[in-house]
This record gives sequence, C-alpha cells and structure tokens, in this order.
Amino acid sequence: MNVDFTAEDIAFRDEVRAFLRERLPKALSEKVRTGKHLTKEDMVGWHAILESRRWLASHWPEEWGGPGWSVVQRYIFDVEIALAHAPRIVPFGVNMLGPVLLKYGSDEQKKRWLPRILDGSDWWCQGYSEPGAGSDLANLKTQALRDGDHYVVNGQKTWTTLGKYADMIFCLVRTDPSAKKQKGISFLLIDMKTPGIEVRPIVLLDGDAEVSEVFFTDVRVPVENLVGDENLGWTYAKYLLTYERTNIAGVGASMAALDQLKEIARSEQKDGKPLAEDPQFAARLARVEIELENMKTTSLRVLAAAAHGGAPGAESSMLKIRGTEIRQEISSLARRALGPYAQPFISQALDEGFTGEAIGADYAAPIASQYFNQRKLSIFGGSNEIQREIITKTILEL
Amino acid sequence: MNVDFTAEDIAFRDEVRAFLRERLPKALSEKVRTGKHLTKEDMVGWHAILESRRWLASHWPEEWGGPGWSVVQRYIFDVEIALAHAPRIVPFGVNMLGPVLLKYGSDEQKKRWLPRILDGSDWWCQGYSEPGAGSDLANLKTQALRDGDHYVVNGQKTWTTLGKYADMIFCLVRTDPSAKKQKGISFLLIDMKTPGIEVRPIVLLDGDAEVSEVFFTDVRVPVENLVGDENLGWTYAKYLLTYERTNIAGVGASMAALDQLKEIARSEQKDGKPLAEDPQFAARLARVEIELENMKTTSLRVLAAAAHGGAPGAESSMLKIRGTEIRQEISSLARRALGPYAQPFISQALDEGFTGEAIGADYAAPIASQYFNQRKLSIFGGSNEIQREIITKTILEL
Amino acid sequence: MDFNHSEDRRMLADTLRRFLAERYSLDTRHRISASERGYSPEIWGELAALGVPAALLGEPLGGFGGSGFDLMVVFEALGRALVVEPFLGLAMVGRLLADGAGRADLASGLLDGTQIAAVALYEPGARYDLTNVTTRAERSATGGWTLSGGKAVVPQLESATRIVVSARVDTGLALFIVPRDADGVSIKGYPLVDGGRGGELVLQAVQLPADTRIACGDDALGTIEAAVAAGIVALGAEAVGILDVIKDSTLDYLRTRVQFGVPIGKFQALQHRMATVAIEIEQARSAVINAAAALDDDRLARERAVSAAKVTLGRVGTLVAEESIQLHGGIGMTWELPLPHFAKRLIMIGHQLGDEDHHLERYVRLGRG
Amino acid sequence: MDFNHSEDRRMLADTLRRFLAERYSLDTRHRISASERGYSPEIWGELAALGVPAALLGEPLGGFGGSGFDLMVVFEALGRALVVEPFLGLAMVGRLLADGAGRADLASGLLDGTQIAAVALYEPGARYDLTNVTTRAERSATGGWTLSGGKAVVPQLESATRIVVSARVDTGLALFIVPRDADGVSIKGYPLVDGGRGGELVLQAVQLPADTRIACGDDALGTIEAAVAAGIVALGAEAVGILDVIKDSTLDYLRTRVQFGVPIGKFQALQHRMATVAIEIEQARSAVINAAAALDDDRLARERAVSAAKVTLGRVGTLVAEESIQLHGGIGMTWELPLPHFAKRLIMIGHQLGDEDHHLERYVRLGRG
Repeated sequence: MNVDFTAEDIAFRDEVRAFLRERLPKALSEKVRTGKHLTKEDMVGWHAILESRRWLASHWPEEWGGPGWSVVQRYIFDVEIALAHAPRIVPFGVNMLGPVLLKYGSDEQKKRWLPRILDGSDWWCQGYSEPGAGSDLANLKTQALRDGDHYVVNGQKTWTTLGKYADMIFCLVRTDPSAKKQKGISFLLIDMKTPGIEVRPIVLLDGDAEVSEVFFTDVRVPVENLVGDENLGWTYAKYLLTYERTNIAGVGASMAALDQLKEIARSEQKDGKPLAEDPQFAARLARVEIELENMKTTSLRVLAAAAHGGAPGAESSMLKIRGTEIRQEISSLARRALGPYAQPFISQALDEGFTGEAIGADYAAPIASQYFNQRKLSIFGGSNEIQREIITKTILEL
Repeated sequence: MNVDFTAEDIAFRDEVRAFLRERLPKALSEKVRTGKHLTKEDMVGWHAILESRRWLASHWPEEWGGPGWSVVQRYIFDVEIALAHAPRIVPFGVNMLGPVLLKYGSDEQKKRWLPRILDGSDWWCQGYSEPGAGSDLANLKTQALRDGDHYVVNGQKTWTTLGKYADMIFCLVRTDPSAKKQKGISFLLIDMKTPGIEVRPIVLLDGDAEVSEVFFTDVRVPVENLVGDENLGWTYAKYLLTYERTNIAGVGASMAALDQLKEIARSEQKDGKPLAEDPQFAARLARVEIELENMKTTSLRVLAAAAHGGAPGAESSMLKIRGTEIRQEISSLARRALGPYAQPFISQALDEGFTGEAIGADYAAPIASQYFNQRKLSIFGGSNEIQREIITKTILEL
Repeated sequence: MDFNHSEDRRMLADTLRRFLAERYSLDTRHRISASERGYSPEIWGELAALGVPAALLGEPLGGFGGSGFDLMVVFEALGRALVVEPFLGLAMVGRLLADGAGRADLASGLLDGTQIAAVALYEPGARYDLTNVTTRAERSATGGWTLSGGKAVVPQLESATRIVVSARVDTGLALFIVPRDADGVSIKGYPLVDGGRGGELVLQAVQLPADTRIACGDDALGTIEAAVAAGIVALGAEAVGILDVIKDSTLDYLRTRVQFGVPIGKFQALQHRMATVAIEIEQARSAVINAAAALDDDRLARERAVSAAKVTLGRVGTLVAEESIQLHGGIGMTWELPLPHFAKRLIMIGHQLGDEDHHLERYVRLGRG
Repeated sequence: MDFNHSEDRRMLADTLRRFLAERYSLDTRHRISASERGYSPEIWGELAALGVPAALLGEPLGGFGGSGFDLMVVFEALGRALVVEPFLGLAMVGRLLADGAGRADLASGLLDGTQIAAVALYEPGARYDLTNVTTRAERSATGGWTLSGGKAVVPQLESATRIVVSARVDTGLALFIVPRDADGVSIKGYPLVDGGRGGELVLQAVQLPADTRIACGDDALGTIEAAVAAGIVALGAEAVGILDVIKDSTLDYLRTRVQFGVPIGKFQALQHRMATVAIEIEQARSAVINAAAALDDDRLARERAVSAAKVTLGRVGTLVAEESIQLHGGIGMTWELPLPHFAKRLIMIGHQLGDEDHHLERYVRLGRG
C-alpha cells in the first residue's frame, strides 16, 4: 500500500497549478471565491480556456479529446481547480452525457455531439426528474411516441439546472407506455429550439432561479437522436447517475470551502479572540476537517478500485452521501461563524457590478444563502435516501 | 399555565424527604449509590418499608392500598426516591400487573392478588417476550389449551428480568392457535412452583444474570387465573406496556445519575483541572442536563394530560425514547469521564462483602459495566424502534 | 401545576390566530416583507387595537400582560403566521422600561401602536457579547447626554420611532432611549434572509436630554439581561409556533406525496425520522415553557432557563428546518412553497439574541457561578 | 498510489487469519481471557514461530517489518479474532527501541516470543497526559538508576518480562527498561471489561543499571510520541478488523432474524442505519490507512494523522458498537453471542492511548502549532 502521491503526480500537480496561475482569469476566480453569481459567459469562457489545453474532458479517452489521465491525475486536477476558485465545470455535457455517449452512443452520435461539447457549441441540460418522478425516477410519464422518422414528445421535466442557458437537453422518455416502470424508457437527445418546448424558471428559497421546468408539447425529435436501444434507456440513465453522484461528492469543493471557513474563523472575533480559537468551534471545525481527510482517502480508494471498470458503482452512493454531508456541514459552520451577520441578505450583492456597501465582513454576503442553497446537495442527483436504498441493495445485500 | 410546585407539593416533597432520611437504611442507599448488586432481601425489605407507610403502590387507588396521590405527587415521589438512592421499586407486581388487575381483573382476582403484592407474599415476573417474539410480540407461540378447569401451558418465555426470584409470573399465552397474531392471546397468571416450569439464567455481556429464560412443559394453570376475557389479552398487554414505558423513561433515575456524573466530573482531573471545567466535557454535560430539564417538563405535561384517563397513551413512547436516550447518554459520559480507569472490571467488586482494593477512584468499579448494561434500556419494554412505530401510527398518523 | 394557559390568554391567542389566518396570508406576508418599510402600518394598527401590545406590556406601563406566558401565547401565534411586524422590540422594551420606575411616560404610544420600539444592544464585531459596548455616552454641557457609536443588525430598526441603546458611561453601562428622528441618528436598513428587515444604527454626537437615560451601572446590565430573557421567550415561542406549522405541513406532504406507488409517509426510514422530529419539538416546547415560567424568577434561575431554551431551540430548529426540507425534496427548496420560508425564519432565530454555542457556554458558566 | 497491501503483507495476513480461524475460536479466547496469566504461552509461541513479532519490528531490531502497514495487516487480523495476546507492547516497543540506536540487544527474545514487552507510560490521575509523569529516576551511587513511582492501567502487564517505563529525571523525561523480576517491582493485575488484562505498576526504589535508560530529554518525549503513534495505528487496525466482523455479523443477523413475517433486514429504518454504519466503517478504514501511511512522516504530519484516526475511531467505534447491539436486540446483550464481546473491545479501544476528546483537542492544537 502506498497512499502518497508519486513524484510524477506531484509534477503533474505543479503543472496544473502553473496553468491555473496563468490562465484562470483573476476576476473570474475572485467571483467564485466571493460567491458571486456567474454568468453564462463566465462558464463558457472557462470551458474554452480548459479546452485550449485539452483539459476540459478529463474523463474522456484520448481519441475523443480527453487528456488520458490516470485516476489520481483526474483527482488532483479536480481538487486543484476547486482550490484555485475556478468555476465548476458545467457537468451536463462533459461529465454526464459524455460518458453515456462514449459507452452507449453510436459512432455517428459520438462524432456529431462530442466535439460540440468540447468546443462549446452545445450547452446541455438534464431532463430526468418530473413532478411525479423525483426519488421514484422510473415513474416518469413524459412520452415519446414514434411517428415515422420522429419521436413526438409530450410531457414535463423539472429541476433542470441551468436549463435557461441550454441548447440541448438529454431526456428520459417513455417510449413504451404499456411497459412497467424501468422498462419502456428511452434516452433521447432534444434540441431546445424545437417548436413546442417551453422553459419556465423555478424560484428557489434564496430567490435565485438556477433551475427550471421544461414543458414539451408535440415536440418532434429525429429518431437518430435516440441513444442506444429503444426501451433500454434505464441502463444508460443509471450509468450516468454514478458519474453524477461522484461529481456531487465534491472533495475539491469541500476543500476549498473548508479553506474559506478557516479564514472566516480566523477573522471573526469571539470574546476578543479569533473564533478559530473558541474550543467548541475549533472542535467542530476539526471534526469536519478530519472527516474530509478520511473522505479524500475513501474517494481515492473507490476511484482506484473502479479504475479498471471505468465508473464507480454503488460505492459512489457512499461518496455522494458523506461528501454532501461534509459540504453541508461546512456551509452550516460558515453560517454559524458569522453570528448576527448571517442575517442580512441583499441578493443583488451577489450580482456582477453591484456597487452597494457590504453589510458586515466582505465575505458575509453569500454565506447564509449558500447554506440554504446547499440543502439541495442531499436532494438532487438522487436524494441521499435513494443512495441509502442503493447501498442497502447493492452493498449490504439486505 | 403554572409550572411551579405549589406550597402543598413542596410540603409533600419535604415529607417524602423526611421519610427517606428516617426510614431508608443507610447501608442500602450506599449500595445503590455505589452501583453494588442488590440482593432479593434488599428489594423485599425496601418494599416493606414503603408499604409500612402505604407508599409502595403510588399509582393505585386508595381503596386498594394506594396513597391517593395526584400526578404531581407521584412524580415528586419517584424523583425523590431516586435522588435518595433508594432501590428502584421492583415494577412487575406493583407497576405492571397491578394496573392491569385494577382495570381488567375480576373482584376476586383483585382481592386475592393485590394485597399479596403489597405485603410481599408474591414476587412477580413478566412472561411476555419469546425467542421468536421480541419486537414482534404478537408472534408469541406459548400455548395455553383448555383442559377442564385448567389451561395446559407449553412454550418458552425469555428476557424475564429477576425471574430467578419470582413466585408468580404473568404471561401472554396463545389460547386460540387458529386466530391470527393479536387475536387469540390471553393474559394468564402462573404460579412459578407449578410442576413443569424451569428457569434458566441468561448471562449478559457484563457477566451478570439478571434475566432468565422460563420453560413451560405441560404446566397446569387453574382457569380462574385468566385475567379478563379469553383471547382479549392483547388489550391488557398493551395497557400494561404504557405503564412499563413510562416507568423505563426514568426521569428520577436520570437525575440521580446526573448528580453522580457531576460528582465524577468534579473529581476527575484533566490537565490539572477538574474534568468538569474542560470545555468539551462541560458542554456535553450541559447538553444532557438541558435535555433532562426539558424532559422533566415534557413528562409532567404528558402525565398531567393523562391524569383524567389514568395511563398515558402513545405519548409514553416519546417519554420512553427520549428518557432512555438521556439515561444512556449519562452512562456513556460517566464511562468517558473515567478515562483509562473505565477499563478495569472486577465483577466481584459489585457484590456485597467484597473486601478487595478498588482500582482507581472508588466510584469507578461499576461505571463501564453499567454503560454496557444500560444498552438494554433502548431494547426492552418494547425497543425504541417499536416505540417509533407506535408514534408513527398513533401520533403522526402516517 | 397546570399546563393549560389561563382563559384570558387562550382567548387572546384565539383572537390573534383568527385575525392572522384571515388577514396575514403568506402572500400578504411576502408583500409586506418586500415593502420599503418592512412592516404594515395598517395591520400593525389593527393588532394594536386587538390589544396585542397591551398583552406584551405589564401594568406599570399601562398593559395587562408582559409575563412569560403572555409573551408565549402571542409569539406562538405570530410564529404560526410568520409575522414580520415589529413585535420583538415591544416584548423586550417592556422589561427595559419596567425597571425605569415611574417612567411609564416613555411607554406612551406603544400601547396604541403609534410608537414603535427597537432594541439595539449588540455592536459590530462584538458577536453576541452584550457587555462588549464601545458606543459612548458623555455628559453634555446642558446636563444631557451625547451618544456616539454604532449598533449591529438591529431587527426592524427602520420601523422604529424609539430605539433603546446601550452605551458605555464612566460608571459602566447605561441604557438610553433614542428618538429615531434625533439629529445624528442614521440608519442603514436592509432585508434579512428570513424576510424580515434589519439595520445598522450609527449615532454621531446625538444629543439627548438627561431623562432619556433609563438605567445605568449594574442595573443597566441587569435590565439588559432581563430584556434579552424576555426576547428569548418571545423568539422561543415564535419558534414553537413555526415548528408546529412545519411539522404539520411536513406530515401533510408525507401523507399525500406518492412515490413508488405509495405515500412517502409509508416509508419507515422517513417515519422514524419524523418521530424524532416530533419528540424534539415537544422537548423544545418544554424548554420554552421552562423559560417563560422562569422569566420572573431570580436572575440565576431565569438566565439558566432562557439559555437552556436557546440551546434547545438552536439544535432543534436546525434539525427540523433541515429535515423538513429534505423530506420535501426539491419542492422544499422552492420559493412558492410556504415551508422554506418557515425554515429560513427558524434558522435565523438561531442567530438572534445569542446562538446555541453562546448560550451553551453561558449555561455552563451560570452553573459554576 | 496503491491501496493494495504488498504481496508479502497479504501472505502474512492470510497465514495469520488462517491460524487464528483454526486455533483461536471465541471459546478459546474466553478461556485464555479467564486464565490467570491472561494470555496463552502456547499460542504466543506459535505466533512467534509464524513470524508475527518479526513483522512488527524493524530491521535494526532483527525484524523485517515495523512500518505502519505492517502493523495494519497484523492488527486487523488480531482484531478479527479478538486476540488478547500481548501484541500491543510489541508494536510500541519497536518504536521505543528503534531510537535507542545500537540497542538491538534489548530486543533479544522479543522475536522468538521468549520475552514479552509492556509499555507503561500513563500514571494514576494523569488521564491521557504523557507528560504528567511523577515517577522519578535518580542516579544511584553506582552510576545506575533508582526508579520510584507508579503507572496506571498498563495493558497486559502481568504477562510482561520487560516493562518500558517513562520517568522524570533532572533534565526532563527519560525512558527505562525495567525487568519484571527486578527488586521493588510490584504488579497488581486485574481483568478488563473487554476480556483483556491490565495492571497497576508500582516501582519502589528499583535499582537499574545505567544502560537501561533508552532515551531522555526531548528525545524521550519524541520517542514516546512515536511509540504511541505506532500503538494507535495498531489499535486502529484492530478496531477496523473488529468493525468488519461486527458489520458482517449484524448483516447476517438482519438477514436471518424474522419478525413480523420478514427478515428484519427488510425494514427500511434499519437498512438506512446500516448504510450509515457501512459508510462510517469505510471512513474509519481510511483514517487508519492515513495514520499508517504517516507513521514514518515528520512529526506534525504523523501526529495529526494518528490523532485524526483516534478521533474517528472513537466516534465510529461507539456508534457501531451501540448500533450493532441495538439492531440485535436482547440477544446482542448476551454473553453467549460473539457480538457483544467485539463491541466491548471496540468501546475499550476508545479508552486506550488517549480517547476521542483528548485527540480532538490535540488535533486542534497541532493545527495551530
């Protein structure tokens, strides 16, 4: 056993750091660091910078534009971009649809869609959840009925993150209405500009509208946009979800958030001393730091074990649960650290170009709303309850 | 609303305290305080002392020998005897069978059995659980088939606390083998000296044998020992369980244990100061103290609300869960407080007449084994999981 | 011992709950919350007419209430309707003025709602420490006072006409009543994450007459503690009202939301978690009852009870807010649903008048004292 | 990076597990535990012949192991069989002697099992503080040392032939090797609640030759820390072995115990709790891997990793012990079942070499240092 990074790994890490120093725009990392809202241009621009080095699709094979990294290198890369306050890579195209097309897509589909993910031509979004199909995803009702060379899609998707920006949506649709549950579901790629699609924003508890509902009325989709076999979409959907889960676990994001939390705890004062020296707070902070240290090794163990097979299986459910618990605990501690100043919330202060005065410390503005926003981590990507069901069946075999 | 004790209540409390000062033998309370094993004589003797004042059966109506106390008085009494380190009243006769006989027993049964509980003629034990009927109590298999003026009982009971001392056992038995589950169960009183009964001790994880298995082979029980109606025993069983649960919640026991924990925390040293001044330990101790303060009021609210009806209903499940959690947390903190000295365990040191030297502080000997022993609190009297089921159905209506 | 509220209080609670059910829907609340003043003068006036301020103030100030249980019934009802109107200052000012013997004149206008009180005790950088006060009051040439300094995150500050301020004088702390419109008073108001409004108060050489000082020295600290204790009972009762609403609406959701062919309330893992939620809420209610009962006890008993209540509410509030959102799933995160607004308020109550950690430490200290 | 043990270590682990599966049933363990010596000289000799001591000691001491991962594979196997034999002293003494350069002679007999080492570092009243040492060592007229004092709850003390003792000298701390049979050494042995044995050590003017001092001054404290770190890796690995056994046997029970007509493992509330148990065990395993990997790192990295591991094991050990007993119900409380014996040992590991609280505080301090 050897849990240390090799000299090559260290050299790689230094290379990533040098790249970030040079190419990550300061203004952009400052926005991320201070919890400002990112624009579409911010995100697209960052993708282009990464792709200029061929580092956007870190999980893809080299022949399709991936960098050919080892598991450990991908881990290092994910951590470093998080620690540098780079924007999170928008996962829908690169990290969710990409792996599905690579594994189940036709050659034609790969050739058509993969390059457009890399060059930013298509912003993808996800059409999985429906009002009646949340945890019970297989209960989805959106129908796609064959009509000549097209599917005609009717129904509604919801919780579509950043759907407002999307050019394309990958959807789970029911192609065989008579089949039960998981059977009769297909995986379909739909152009968002097709007539009959309507996107309505959902306002969340922090006043933000990062998610949308997407309505489909007689939307005609060419049959060549079907991925894999008709009625076998559930298999592809589940494969995608293991990638989503691993992504949500977010060790790098937690490391960056923990760094910020420590900074806040050193800056906030309690009884004339930094809050970081308060025994209760220090103990709580230490506990989450220790959990994160453990989590790093657990993640690497899972990723290493899965290195042969490609994507991690049910173990990704463990990573998702504990990873999101850690991220939520950090955001909860940041909220507590602010004391009375967790209360003020001027939502415009998170927008670009806000010129008003900050209330309290300069880091205070987004903290409470981030705490509330991050409640989603244990809900989306398959709620943590659903992850426990997967663990029960697949790992515990109960 | 008025949550303070009235002047009458205070006077009553002083009366109880004076009684305890006078009549509770010092040697006995010292045994209780130091966690020594009590003998049967200790317990029987204490019952007799209480009964001499007519204070043994605090929940019984006056006509049957109860003191005629209000809910608050009974609460005060329970707390005071715990705080004085009096032995716990052995509940099986007085607090479990008593209420069942009073509510469902025939006049004859009351006249025959109640006085014998009070004067100590009968030590009762409980025949509820079976190897296949733990949480699923209604799955019990012990049969009682009618044969003339007798029932013939065959089967096995388990987890019978202090069964080794018992003269009598109240049993749930299946009188209608064809009826399902809760139906077909009867409530039967059985003399432990009847031929065909065998009691075998169960050694627990701390080496102690306070519980037993009881085997029945063709045991003949007179039909007059049936309580209430044949096949309606489940109703009586449930009624008894609400008393048992309220009893297990043990606010008084927790108060006494908390006092002892505080004493230990003041006595144990950490970094040259009493452990009680360690911020982490003090915080943990304060949390459980606060929970207990809340619990006192919750208990009184439940008892007061039930005062008209007699026994508390499903709310007793809440008391049982939180009450046992508090007691377990206190015993866990006591174990932690000892540091390295939680490890030594000389079981004979808990017996009367042990003359060996103590290892570590004089209070250390029973602490770790009490911690393990008290794991039972969340298991017996209906496991805390079963209590959650009761809350789900009865209070949450899910 | 009697765990039922008196008939007077039950009637008041009923009246208040009926009024709020009719007039204070969540939409109304959102509208008021988004308005510039952050409260509704109309509703405020009507609630005054119903006698709510009188229930929060004691007899010396012309009210008929002000006890812990008076605060409890009123704020429980306010919590159930998620009211943003400026009642907290009223609940606290009752105790601040009560000790300024014979100063009932200062309470004038509070009863009929024409005057609104805010209480400004905490300072920027002082966190929850009531004694960390740098605002200074100096004797002025005319025998009055000159106040300079600043106060942090004062709830409902913009709506106030009178602001009670703690300041440092040569002999220690003192309390002053500062008219909103005095020269040198400036207010920077802002929305709070829970839908209320708060503000930073800046005092620049504010000139006050001598009789605006309502307490000083050890008295002032004692008065401040008593007022904060009353405020904690009020917030605690508000939290209990919110907890009950959250519990009921979460149970409703569990009964009606169908997934996997059954209402999700049939899933045992969720049932057992809701059982915990229910137990915790009963414990929180008991904690608030204990604090309300102790409000007129001696200092040590009172302070231990209110700190215990705030510790309990901090822990239970976080648990219930987080569990209720989680059990609702995505819909629990949407603005449209009432639930998250209750959850946000519940969490933010934890940041007022000292948080869980502050009061846990304090409870330990009081135990030693 | 590679999370597989080397082939040598895997072979050792296999051999050890097979041997223990055959020769160290729980009944055997209970018998050994109840015996007067508290260990089995026969088994001990056979394990020595298998090379276990050699795997725990480094090359300077004639062994071929002693690294963090060597300790890990051995103690995981020992944990799985709930072994009470005196291995902990061996794991620690490897680090204590390693720094006593050229003193391999002191390790003689450890490899073949003819000598048994105990490590006595904690004192009565000192809790887990390694520097709170009142045992004194004075230079004797002959140039040797005179030791007086006492040590608390020394694991497997009665079986030891050599006892490493910390003592205070004029220049600070020092470490000595005390032969069990030296005049003035007395031992009060007793059973431990987890089935092992421990003892109080009393030293009354024990005369030792000069070369029994193996470290002193800052070196001594550094050596002590390194030895405790090795001990924590050993205990941690033992705990991981125990955790795996508990998880497997609890899952077995959940699959086979029928209540309400189905195996209780079908109850979702229990499933979700077991999922937590499984996650926590993986986190604990990672914590021990981190500590084992850091055992030969610089002091700060090593000490942070071992304190983090002990914090994790304290929390996870308590959770898993309590949950597994609860999920078994009454049967989980009985002596007859293996489970509670594993649970007791798991809890008691929390009381050795510093508990969760001690190491959490230490982790915080190390972070500041």
